[in-house]
Amino acid sequence: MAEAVPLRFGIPEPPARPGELADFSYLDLSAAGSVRRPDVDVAPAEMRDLAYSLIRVLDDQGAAVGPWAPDADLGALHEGLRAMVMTRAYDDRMVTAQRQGKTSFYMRCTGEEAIAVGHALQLRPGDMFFPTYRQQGWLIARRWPMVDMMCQVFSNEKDRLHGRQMPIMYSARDADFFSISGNLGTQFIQAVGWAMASAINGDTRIASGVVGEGTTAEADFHHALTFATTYQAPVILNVVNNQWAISSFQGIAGGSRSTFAARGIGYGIPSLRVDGNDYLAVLSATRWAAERARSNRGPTLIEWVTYRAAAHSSSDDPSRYRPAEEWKSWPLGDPIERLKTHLIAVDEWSEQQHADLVADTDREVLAAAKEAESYGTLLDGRVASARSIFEDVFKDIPPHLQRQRRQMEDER
Amino acid sequence: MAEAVPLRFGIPEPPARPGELADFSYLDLSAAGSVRRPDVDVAPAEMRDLAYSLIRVLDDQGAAVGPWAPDADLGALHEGLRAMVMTRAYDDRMVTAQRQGKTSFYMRCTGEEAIAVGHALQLRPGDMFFPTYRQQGWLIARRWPMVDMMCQVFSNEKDRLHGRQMPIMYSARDADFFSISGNLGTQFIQAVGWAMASAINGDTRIASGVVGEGTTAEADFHHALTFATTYQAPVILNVVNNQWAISSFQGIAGGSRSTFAARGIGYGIPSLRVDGNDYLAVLSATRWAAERARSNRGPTLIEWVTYRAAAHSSSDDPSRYRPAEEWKSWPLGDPIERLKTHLIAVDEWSEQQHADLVADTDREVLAAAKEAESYGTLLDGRVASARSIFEDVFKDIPPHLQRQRRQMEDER
Amino acid sequence: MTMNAAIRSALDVMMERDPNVVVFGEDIGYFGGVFRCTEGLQAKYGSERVFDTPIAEGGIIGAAVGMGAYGLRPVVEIQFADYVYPGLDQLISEAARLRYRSSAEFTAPLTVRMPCGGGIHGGQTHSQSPESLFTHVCGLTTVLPSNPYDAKGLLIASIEDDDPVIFLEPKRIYNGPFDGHHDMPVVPWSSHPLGEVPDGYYRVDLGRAAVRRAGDDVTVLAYGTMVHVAEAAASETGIDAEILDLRTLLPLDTDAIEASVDKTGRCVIVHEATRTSGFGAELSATVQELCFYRLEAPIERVTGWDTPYPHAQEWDYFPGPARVSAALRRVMAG
Amino acid sequence: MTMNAAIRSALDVMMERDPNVVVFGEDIGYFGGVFRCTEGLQAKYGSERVFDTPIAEGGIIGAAVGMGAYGLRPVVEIQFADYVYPGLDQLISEAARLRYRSSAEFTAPLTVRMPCGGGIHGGQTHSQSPESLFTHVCGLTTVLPSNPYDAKGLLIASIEDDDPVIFLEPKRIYNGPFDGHHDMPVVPWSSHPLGEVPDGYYRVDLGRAAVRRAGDDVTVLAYGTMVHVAEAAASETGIDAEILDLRTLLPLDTDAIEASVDKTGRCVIVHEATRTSGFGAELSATVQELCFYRLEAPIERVTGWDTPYPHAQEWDYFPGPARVSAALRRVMAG
Ligand SMILES: Cc1ncc(C[n+]2csc(CCOP(=O)(O)OP(=O)(O)O)c2C)c(N)n1
Ligand SMILES: Cc1ncc(C[n+]2csc(CCOP(=O)(O)OP(=O)(O)O)c2C)c(N)n1
Ligand SMILES: [Mg+2]
Ligand SMILES: [Mg+2]
Repeated sequence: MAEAVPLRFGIPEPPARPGELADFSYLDLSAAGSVRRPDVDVAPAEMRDLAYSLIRVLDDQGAAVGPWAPDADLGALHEGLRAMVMTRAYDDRMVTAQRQGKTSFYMRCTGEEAIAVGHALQLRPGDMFFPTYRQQGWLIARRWPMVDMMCQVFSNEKDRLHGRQMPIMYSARDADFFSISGNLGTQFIQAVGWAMASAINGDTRIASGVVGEGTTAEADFHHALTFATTYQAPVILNVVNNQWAISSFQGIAGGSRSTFAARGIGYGIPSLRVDGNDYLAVLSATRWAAERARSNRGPTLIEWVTYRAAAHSSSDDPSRYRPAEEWKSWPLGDPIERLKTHLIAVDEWSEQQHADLVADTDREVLAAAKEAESYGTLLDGRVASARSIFEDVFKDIPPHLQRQRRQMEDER
Repeated sequence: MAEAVPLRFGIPEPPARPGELADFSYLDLSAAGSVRRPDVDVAPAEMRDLAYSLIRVLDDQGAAVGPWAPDADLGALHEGLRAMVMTRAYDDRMVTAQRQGKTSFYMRCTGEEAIAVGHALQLRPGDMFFPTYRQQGWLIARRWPMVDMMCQVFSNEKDRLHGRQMPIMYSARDADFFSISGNLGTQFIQAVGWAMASAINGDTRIASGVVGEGTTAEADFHHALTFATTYQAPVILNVVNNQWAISSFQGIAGGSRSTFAARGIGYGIPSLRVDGNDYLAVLSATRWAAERARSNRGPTLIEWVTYRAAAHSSSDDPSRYRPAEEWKSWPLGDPIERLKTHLIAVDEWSEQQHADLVADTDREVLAAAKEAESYGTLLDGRVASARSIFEDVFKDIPPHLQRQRRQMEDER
Repeated sequence: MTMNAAIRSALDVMMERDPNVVVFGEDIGYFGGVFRCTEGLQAKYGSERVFDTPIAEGGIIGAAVGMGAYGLRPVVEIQFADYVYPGLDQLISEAARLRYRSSAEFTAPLTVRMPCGGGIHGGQTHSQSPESLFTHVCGLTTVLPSNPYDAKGLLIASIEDDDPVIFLEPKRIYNGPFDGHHDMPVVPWSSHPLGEVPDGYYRVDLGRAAVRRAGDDVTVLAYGTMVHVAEAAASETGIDAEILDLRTLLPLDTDAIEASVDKTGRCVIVHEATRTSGFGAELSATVQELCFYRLEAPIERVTGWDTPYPHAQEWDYFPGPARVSAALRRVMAG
Repeated sequence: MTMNAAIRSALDVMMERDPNVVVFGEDIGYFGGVFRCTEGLQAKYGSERVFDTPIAEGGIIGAAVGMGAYGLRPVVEIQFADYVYPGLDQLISEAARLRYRSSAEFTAPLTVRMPCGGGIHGGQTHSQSPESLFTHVCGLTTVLPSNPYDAKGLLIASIEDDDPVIFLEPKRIYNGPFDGHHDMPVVPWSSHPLGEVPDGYYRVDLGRAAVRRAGDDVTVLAYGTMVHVAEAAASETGIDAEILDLRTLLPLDTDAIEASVDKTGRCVIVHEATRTSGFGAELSATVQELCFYRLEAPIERVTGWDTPYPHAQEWDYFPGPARVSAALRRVMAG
């Protein structure tokens, strides 16, 4: 037995801090088209390699290559491009509004648009999505009224959530979009529970849940995988690995020792590691997982490899903890640019058409913002009534809350 | 995309219920000696197969075969045999005492003795063990006073824990044995924290934590693996898979879809699946993991495959949920019998010596029980004073607890 | 009928009436639960509606929230209330606030059953009474019955409630109305009027207390096992106490409390949980807010001590008849 | 000095004095914490003593318990008190009971820091005040300072304490003594006497309240942000209130409370947490137990409503000077 040496404490450090050169050499990439596509009825044990490779469809020239290239009709791709462009325009507008004090807080998803958008357009109406705060792309892809999104952000009189929730904590049942929680990870096991219920009822609808890579450390992640495998729940378990959790890089969540996709292996859950900035890969991987779920083959875990290009939130300043230019050297590029390049490469799109699309979406977003602001913002204080804060604590307002409401009104 | 079929809810069922024939065909076994033994500095990615095979040293004839056969000196083996026999005799005695009402509760470890005993004799004094309630073998192997163990079980005047804790919830710092919690799993992340502290201090002592396979579903299991891999803590993470969690077979914890050893893979933690009823395999695997930890190579996960031969506890009746005879057809046998057979096979032991050992340990245990009972049992109510229940809530008794203690005494 | 049989009957009735009711938890399926409260249900309703779960209280409650959002009515069992803590985040942050934060787009109509209380030599991890924690969380209804009849009617009402309900079951009285005299032979429910339980469907409304003993001298506020302890103390002291069995802690039946204390002018509060910030604190604060000018003596709290529940000395910890009697005498003297 | 600077200073002083003190939590290392309370500490003491953790509050507290058992003194940060629930099991079942269940063979000398309270438009998941939950758990000490001077001295005392301490930091007053008038310009700590903080080591003992304003008419029991709100209400109503800043909720300074209420005969309790089973309930119960015969009016509780903390209407939720003043007037009229 080795002689006793002093033990050392290890803490993973990100490759680069402010002032240093960005370095993504730690990322294991695969060439576009190089990863095999097993049938959906493959035994989990026969596909463990897919948790370590990276499924990519679009090559650097924008060509769709390899077994994961989806036979997506082009209409779907244009729809996806529109939604991604719109999502970015929406984020830009809301960040401006936040700076103007029209809302207290905002979170963008810049660089990650392909995941929520592709997922939204690939899953079926009725399937339930359990999102994080960075999946606004789903609502936009499903054409949920943008004015309603903004009214929630402005907490104004038309906010469907009556100003109760922080900005961006949307709830949109009519878009199959579950109420966002401010508590990380809780929705992951809820998605599994929802899927279990659907199976118990002999329904045909599946569920999909999302967490960030940092949130994989929470208990709910483990509960979700345990319950999903035990009951073979029809659910897609998405881990959006955007490399950062506020100031903590993915190594703090254990990412330096394995992929997050590989977490699924130990539970016997088929797991894919996918280029999240490759819109075609998103469609294709989502379709594969959804088909497994729908055909009673159980859960699939998908790690989406992407990068959080913007600040964590309007309260955050990433230049304090990572190189300001890191995003520029991100090897997987910008999902919008990459889909655009693809569509141009296959002669289905042009720079001009793209410029028009951007201009149109900007106009649409501006118009929506004008309307939403006309219903009030935090600035002008036209918010839901104080009375309403006593509603929906319970289905009916119990006596003690009625007394408290009366007291509130008396003591104004 | 497949047509929508009704979803089905899946619940894993054990192979046999009461009245049915025991069936362990679900177990993946490997022949003794057939599993390779990588060097301790192997990269985790290079040894994933060891999470799916089963490390075994003793073959059916009791010969020690293969690369995992330890160069254990025979004295150590006799010591281990003694401790296992003693542990079983201790359990027998305490179960009788419980039936006689001398204590309120008891839990035996029958069939699992090799794990705690081998672990205790392989790790070094000063290493800290974070046990479950089924590791009494550690205390006996470390020759912690059996009378003290019994006094705790009897909650009598000499109980070091002053009758506060349920029977078998020992605490034995002087035997490197952490206070047992009634809450499953909590000690697993604590073991990792202890190991992190040892590394922070540049100490040379490592930690070892245990959970049952059922308890792997708790959050603390996930936290332990996440923290252990992130900080490369010098810790051994043991999962005792005795096939049952009260009435729930291991499939309910996800065991039908993968091994529990494989849980470590996704965290990048080297993982071994080991025959827990093979004393030599226990020594050898423990040594391998301890050497990794001591040499700053980080954590190791070990799944010990064994069988809970007895009832879950004195409150349990397993004939309600599993075949009464299941234990008889357990393919990995009885750890005591197997070590005895080995020692006889190598001419270091005889049936006569074994019979003498059993008789001696029975006598020792009986003597200890007599002495312990002379200090009181729950029957005669000679328990720690009521006053003492106010001590150790805090280091010093705060005013409100002093008031409450006075009131208790006034209102008697 | 015993109290666990009454609970089983309530589950049976509701599974029969409502296909959306599903029951799950640790060891509750084939085995029927460590306290037998689900015995026979899996055989009758199948393992899709009655099933075992992994040992993960947070997973159990989290999955139940998702099932509730889907439209089922999960009734889950936490094996002991002492083990609910890993599930508290899903209860507090999710179940209790889902209706509010989604403006009723999504709700969590779950019932979380858990045995609570001591007196069975369970030590600190099989004896706890965490009810006051739940009452501090807006959005949760907290119920704690004292007898089989109420247990069944309240559990049915809890399952039918469209919001999360915490349903605590004092395990010491599963088999009989224990009055704190642990040295006496166990009295079976069959010899107690409230052990008479109809087979079919009936409700006991949430939010309503019951007068167990009418009296003029002092009001005793109690729930669960302590109702029986209070009854013993009243008869042993001969003090004409009015004993209110609160049954639902939140929403609290303040009208019944106010009416009784206005009549008696005195109040003793009894619970098994530790004293500081126990539910007795809320009760005491409420009583003096409602009845200040009628009070003739300080309100007393008789509770478990502020220590973990000890194993060997549990009868020194348990607030039995002697301690309740002492408080009654003090309050009458006050 | 601001309150977060005072907290940083306390950590700095203790890391300097005691090599066993380690500090960890989410984003507290290189970045220095979302409220900057650990800024510069990693650079000064190295990443072995100041480090980021995975996002797992249960893991953070569980690891801290193990480190404490080893012999370190962990000081961990929970990013917001609203996120402590995943760690409650390790706090309640383990940290709080380890000394007891092992008869002092093992202890858990940890300090768990967490920002609490609202007033920063944080909505229901960045505004909570869960202090009463901790006070119900025997074995935990609960501290909640109202100013930089106390924050530093109490944090040092908490770190030196050999048992687990919950240290809540009202985030609304990190930068200034906020009195509830949210429409007024922010007052900096530099203009407040208790913003004067010595650089070196000093303790403010646990378990001692402080009189912030001496008065004869009514006793106000408050802590954290509410101390400043109470001071505003007193000056605005002209009522001669004696304002007690409790500072430590458990163990509670009942002597100071009793002395003051015996003098004034009236009591108003103020906290930001929801009302039912909030710590105000324990305070009210305690006051009437200690001072019943001296009370001339009902004890009043001014608290947050029993709803989640709303985002847009937070000033309708927050118990500001207007509500405290109304209570003071009622109690004086009573
Ligand atoms: C239970 C809980 N703990 C901590 C936080 C504070 N917090 C909000 S976002 C965040 C980082 C999450 O990172 P990740 O999961 O990677 O998602 P991303 O922001 O990168 O999309 C943290 C720590 C929280 N909201 N909930
Ligand atoms: C947090 C928690 N939940 C539930 C229980 C009740 N319980 C005690 S032992 C047990 C089964 C544990 O099974 P396993 O982990 O396989 O260990 P084994 O008993 O087989 O050694 C359960 C559910 C508990 N003690 N703590
Ligand atoms: Mg992230
Ligand atoms: Mg087991």
